[in-house]
Amino acid sequence: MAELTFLAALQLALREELARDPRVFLMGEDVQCGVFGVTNGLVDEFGPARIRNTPIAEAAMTGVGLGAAIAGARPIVEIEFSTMTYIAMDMIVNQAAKTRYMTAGQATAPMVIRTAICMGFNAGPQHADTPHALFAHSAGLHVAVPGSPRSARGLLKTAIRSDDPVVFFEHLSLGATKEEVPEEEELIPFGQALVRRPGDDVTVVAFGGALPPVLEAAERLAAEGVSIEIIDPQTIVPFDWDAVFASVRRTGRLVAVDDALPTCSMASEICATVAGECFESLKAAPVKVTRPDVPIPFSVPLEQHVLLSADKVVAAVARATGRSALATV
Amino acid sequence: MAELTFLAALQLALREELARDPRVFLMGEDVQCGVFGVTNGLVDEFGPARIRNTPIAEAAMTGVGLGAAIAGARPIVEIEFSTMTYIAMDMIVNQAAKTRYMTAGQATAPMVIRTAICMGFNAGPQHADTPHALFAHSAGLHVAVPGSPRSARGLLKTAIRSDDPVVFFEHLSLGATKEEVPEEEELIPFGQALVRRPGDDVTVVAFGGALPPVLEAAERLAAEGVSIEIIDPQTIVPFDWDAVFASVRRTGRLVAVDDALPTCSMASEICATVAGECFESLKAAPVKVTRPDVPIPFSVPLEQHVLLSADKVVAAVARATGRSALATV
Amino acid sequence: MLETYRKMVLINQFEQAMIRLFQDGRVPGFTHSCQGQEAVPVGVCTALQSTDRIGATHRGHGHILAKGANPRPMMAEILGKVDGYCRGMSGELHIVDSAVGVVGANGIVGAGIPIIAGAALADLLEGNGRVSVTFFGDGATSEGTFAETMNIAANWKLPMIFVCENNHYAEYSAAKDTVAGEIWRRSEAYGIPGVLVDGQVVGDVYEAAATAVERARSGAGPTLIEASTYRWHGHVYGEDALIGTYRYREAAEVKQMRAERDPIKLHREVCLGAGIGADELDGIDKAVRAEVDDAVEFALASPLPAPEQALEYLFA
Amino acid sequence: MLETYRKMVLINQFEQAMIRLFQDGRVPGFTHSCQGQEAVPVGVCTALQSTDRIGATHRGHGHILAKGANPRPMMAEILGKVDGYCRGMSGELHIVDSAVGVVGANGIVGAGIPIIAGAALADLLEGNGRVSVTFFGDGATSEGTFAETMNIAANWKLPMIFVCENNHYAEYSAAKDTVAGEIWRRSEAYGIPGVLVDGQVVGDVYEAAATAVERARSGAGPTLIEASTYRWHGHVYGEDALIGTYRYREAAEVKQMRAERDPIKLHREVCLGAGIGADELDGIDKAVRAEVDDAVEFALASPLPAPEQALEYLFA
Ligand SMILES: Cc1ncc(C[n+]2csc(CCOP(=O)(O)OP(=O)(O)O)c2C)c(N)n1
Ligand SMILES: Cc1ncc(C[n+]2csc(CCOP(=O)(O)OP(=O)(O)O)c2C)c(N)n1
Ligand SMILES: [Mg+2]
Ligand SMILES: [Mg+2]
Repeated sequence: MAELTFLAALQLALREELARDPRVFLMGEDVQCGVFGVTNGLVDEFGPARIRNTPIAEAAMTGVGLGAAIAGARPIVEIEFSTMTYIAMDMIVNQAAKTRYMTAGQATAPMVIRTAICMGFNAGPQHADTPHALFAHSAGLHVAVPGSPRSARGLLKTAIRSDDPVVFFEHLSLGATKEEVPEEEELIPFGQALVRRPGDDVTVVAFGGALPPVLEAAERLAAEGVSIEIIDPQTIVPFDWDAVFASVRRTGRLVAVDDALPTCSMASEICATVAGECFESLKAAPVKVTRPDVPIPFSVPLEQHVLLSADKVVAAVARATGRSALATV
Repeated sequence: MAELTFLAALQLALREELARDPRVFLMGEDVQCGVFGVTNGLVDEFGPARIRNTPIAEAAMTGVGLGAAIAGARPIVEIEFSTMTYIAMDMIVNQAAKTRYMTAGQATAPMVIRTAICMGFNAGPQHADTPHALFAHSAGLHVAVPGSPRSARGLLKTAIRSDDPVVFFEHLSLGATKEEVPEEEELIPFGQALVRRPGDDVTVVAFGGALPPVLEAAERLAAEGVSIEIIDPQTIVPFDWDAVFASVRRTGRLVAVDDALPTCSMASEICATVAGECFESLKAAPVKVTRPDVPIPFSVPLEQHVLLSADKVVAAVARATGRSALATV
Repeated sequence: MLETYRKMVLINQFEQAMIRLFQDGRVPGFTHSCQGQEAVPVGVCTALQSTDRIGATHRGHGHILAKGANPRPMMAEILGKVDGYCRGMSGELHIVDSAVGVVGANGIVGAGIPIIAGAALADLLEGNGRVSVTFFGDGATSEGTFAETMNIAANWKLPMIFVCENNHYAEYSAAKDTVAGEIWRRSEAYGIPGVLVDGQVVGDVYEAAATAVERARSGAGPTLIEASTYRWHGHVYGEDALIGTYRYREAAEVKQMRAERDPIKLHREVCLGAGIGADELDGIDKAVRAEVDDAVEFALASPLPAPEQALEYLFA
Repeated sequence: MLETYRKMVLINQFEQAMIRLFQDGRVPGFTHSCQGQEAVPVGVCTALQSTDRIGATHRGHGHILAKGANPRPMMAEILGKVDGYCRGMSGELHIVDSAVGVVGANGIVGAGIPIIAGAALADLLEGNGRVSVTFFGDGATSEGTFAETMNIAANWKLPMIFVCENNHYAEYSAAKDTVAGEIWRRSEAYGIPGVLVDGQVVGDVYEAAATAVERARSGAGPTLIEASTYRWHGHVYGEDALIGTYRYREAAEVKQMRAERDPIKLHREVCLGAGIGADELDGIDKAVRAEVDDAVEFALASPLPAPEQALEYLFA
């Protein structure tokens, strides 16, 4: 076991997989430099052919990744910021996601699209979206949103070995978080939730960048005698519904937390599905916690106002245990 | 009153607004021709400067529309098929949607993005998506999904006069549907639901291309003594929650129908929000009806298998009145 | 030369049969005929090896047949049958035969261009000597993917060829109204050689392609070939049902092109001029007709897929 | 000539002040300095009228100041204050002053290009004689929007100018490794004239811009200007904190450029050579310093926006 940061854990996964399989290569803008501290130094080990700087052309570069995947390589395409996946949207949801389906399995698209979520750094409205719901909505993609260093390393390795396209979100707000990561190889299967904290009173589902405020809220709630169970699905497609249902059937209460926009969010999906499947077990209305329905503004008090916080999670848990109205806090 | 088809009603709205306001213009691939029967002939009335054929470049053309809107024009950008909005995704969700917010109101983006949904015509997997949830998720856009000729005309006129960007979906499956449309001008406000059919037993929310199977199901259910209330929100952003809540509080049962993919769909959003707000009123689990989680396949039996149908709606209503498990039928 | 002739006739006959089936109401959806353009895919693919790769467009039957696909599963796919190349999942827009090097067939204009570049990159990384060809229309040159991919391919000296089939129309718009300047000159500024060829003359297409293949295989990088061509039929077959009385090209233009610039007729003359007997060519026509008839029979006899197949193949 | 000098000094002084504030920890997020590139926006905007329009990039302080924006609300925006142009909603990447013709300032590389073309289209439709300028970097030429927009602008003869600020680096990559060929030649194939100018010589930039403005205003269509320039600072100020020991350009290169190719120094020489006294220029320097000090004071004194303002301005 070594204690690694989230960013170092991601780099470890890349290094291990690049070393293991010569078909794996990494491409993206300035990956040789490693803007966020994930890919830096890899070019010295694996050379510029496999750690490939690209022009600024997200659509074509994702298409190039897809074509390389179809032709037998294992590309990892880095799209610098999550908002730039929009430029490559056709390539992701209308091309890569449908390759296997449309060819009835003749062709597959074993590629990973890694992208950074940059909230809480005053990067302004055009650099800070959390578009994971867009990819979860579009059939044919796996969507991973690791919430800790060990998850990051184990999920990224699984993503690279997957024969299906994976969209992989890296929350920069978790960048310096530390966790013990096993020395030996660890592949974390997709669709397998982690109980980040066991509890009895309320099931709280949260993933990725939403975990730190939820974990903080759990401490504060515990001090007040409320015990929440934190379930981290790790991947939102596939989703470990069984884990969530089992917990809700025990606690009878659900808070779904998603640090994204509210409408058609994963928080909505979780509330809807639990309301459908665990209706009889629910003692109170499911509560959804998301950001308010605006982009991420720049200035410090503005950005802080819209970001998730332990306060908002505490309030939601209070509502789930008390009165039964859903609101995006 | 004149009876018009859905396509003719759309054309009427365009003609009226082009005649009313010289700042309004239409641009898109082959709009002078009018591939789906909406824009054909308009060039004879309004000339090629205002009915403007464009190169095949959805990203830039949407950007051009946005810039024209900021500069004081009222562009209507036609994106031929809904899947081609992916190519323009950055321009829609990261540019147009954020223009007003980012400039603190200095600039606005009064533009309409019209796009056709082409399901049920064996157009194959790359031409037939229903991506309205993607735009509903992204803050800053209005999203209209008319379900009948009168709605189409009245909503499109409102969209063109809106000072905010509107994504406007035109279901080709409704193309030949007929309805009485008032001779006089009619602007249908956004965020105002229509009760398409009153009823007492189950609230069924449905919009756009989902309406025909739901209306058919209503007839069949009525014959069996089950009375459903069909609520058509007309626009999904803004959404008329009050209308849905009021109906559910009366019926105690909800079926949310969305002819889209299941995860993070509007059907999920509706189930989640109703479960949150009307928990005490619900007599049974909310039921979600969507397409299965795959693209639209080509061959007739395959496409028919995944499309919505009255059968599937009937089964969902049965579930809502009987047992309490949610499933995407 | 005879094989070139045979392939062109095959594409033409195949599509004639498809159109008859379409008229009989047996083809679901739309059909995009490439009749009139047969010389371009055949000329290009004749310069390729079987392990080389291509990417087809929405007007792709010619590309796929020229690369060596089997008419039987092709026709079955067009009819949405279970013995189709894609088991009816995709239809005529997206026929893929991975075994003969078809990387993809794209319904999204311009989207195939970077995807083929990616195949070329994988081959370059593997050092297997393969060459990839991306076909696209005049209309596709307006999409950003075309320019983006030229820049990438030039930077990385990808072993690929950009083949623009300029049939002078994109749907119902003339290229002269929507495509600025000359297409073959677009690559120059990226340091990629660009050539313009008569796309109705299969020999000319072949020559240009052979030079480009040689260049790509030797590691010198990509080439852009613009082949000037023409389509006999509408954007989709039977387009009048969609566009009514709207006209984007003159009937006389079509008539003249068909009379004077039919690539198959032109190539037949060349063959005859080279001393090949008319009998021999007629024999090819006949054999092809039999092959196509067989494909039609096969496709008609093939069952429709089971409805539940719609839920398969999404994930590995 | 003096006004040109003043604007360049203003941009430079403004950014020096911004960097001091950044070092003091008063600037949230990142700052993209355009020091070293002052001659390009100033040369271009000097050729424009006040009603003409521009679109700025992520490295946009120079664009906006050159077009006539007020340093006070600019600096306030950079600090995220309520008196900023965008009331703190956007920050330094996206400063907009609609009143002086700034259509937008884009954080997404290449995205501003078609947006400015749209403004040009609106003006063309209105027949108001305005001209629009889109600024973008060398890196942005790799985005499809650049090519797409050239095609559109050429077809429609839009009254616009494409100004590429080629500072030879995009983030931490050299243009020679990612941008194939020569940028100014990219427009030729679309029938758009392309010119290369020394972006460190404000007079040269002005001349090229004036010719292009004249052309655009007369209805003859767009021009592409590539201005070769250089940035003194990192991609973002203090980039070493992000990229550690990685080096994408030589310190010696930066040093030499600063010594020999400083556009303000070069222009000062020109002014002196034209007989303007050093005193007069020093007076401008001093006045600008006072103006910038005032802007800093204003910005520091301005309050932060109320947190709830985050929920405003989304819809009209
Ligand atoms: C991105 C995109 N936009 C629009 C369409 C609709 N569409 C299908 S084919 C076509 C015209 C293509 O023209 P061209 O590239 O010249 O090919 P051709 O049909 O002439 O072979 C258009 C606009 C599409 N399929 N994809
Ligand atoms: C579409 C997009 N991709 C990537 C980025 C991240 N990014 C910001 S600036 C930049 C480099 C831009 O280079 P260039 O166009 O030369 O402008 P310069 O910074 O040199 O002024 C990149 C890659 C972005 N903002 N937008
Ligand atoms: Mg064409
Ligand atoms: Mg640059």
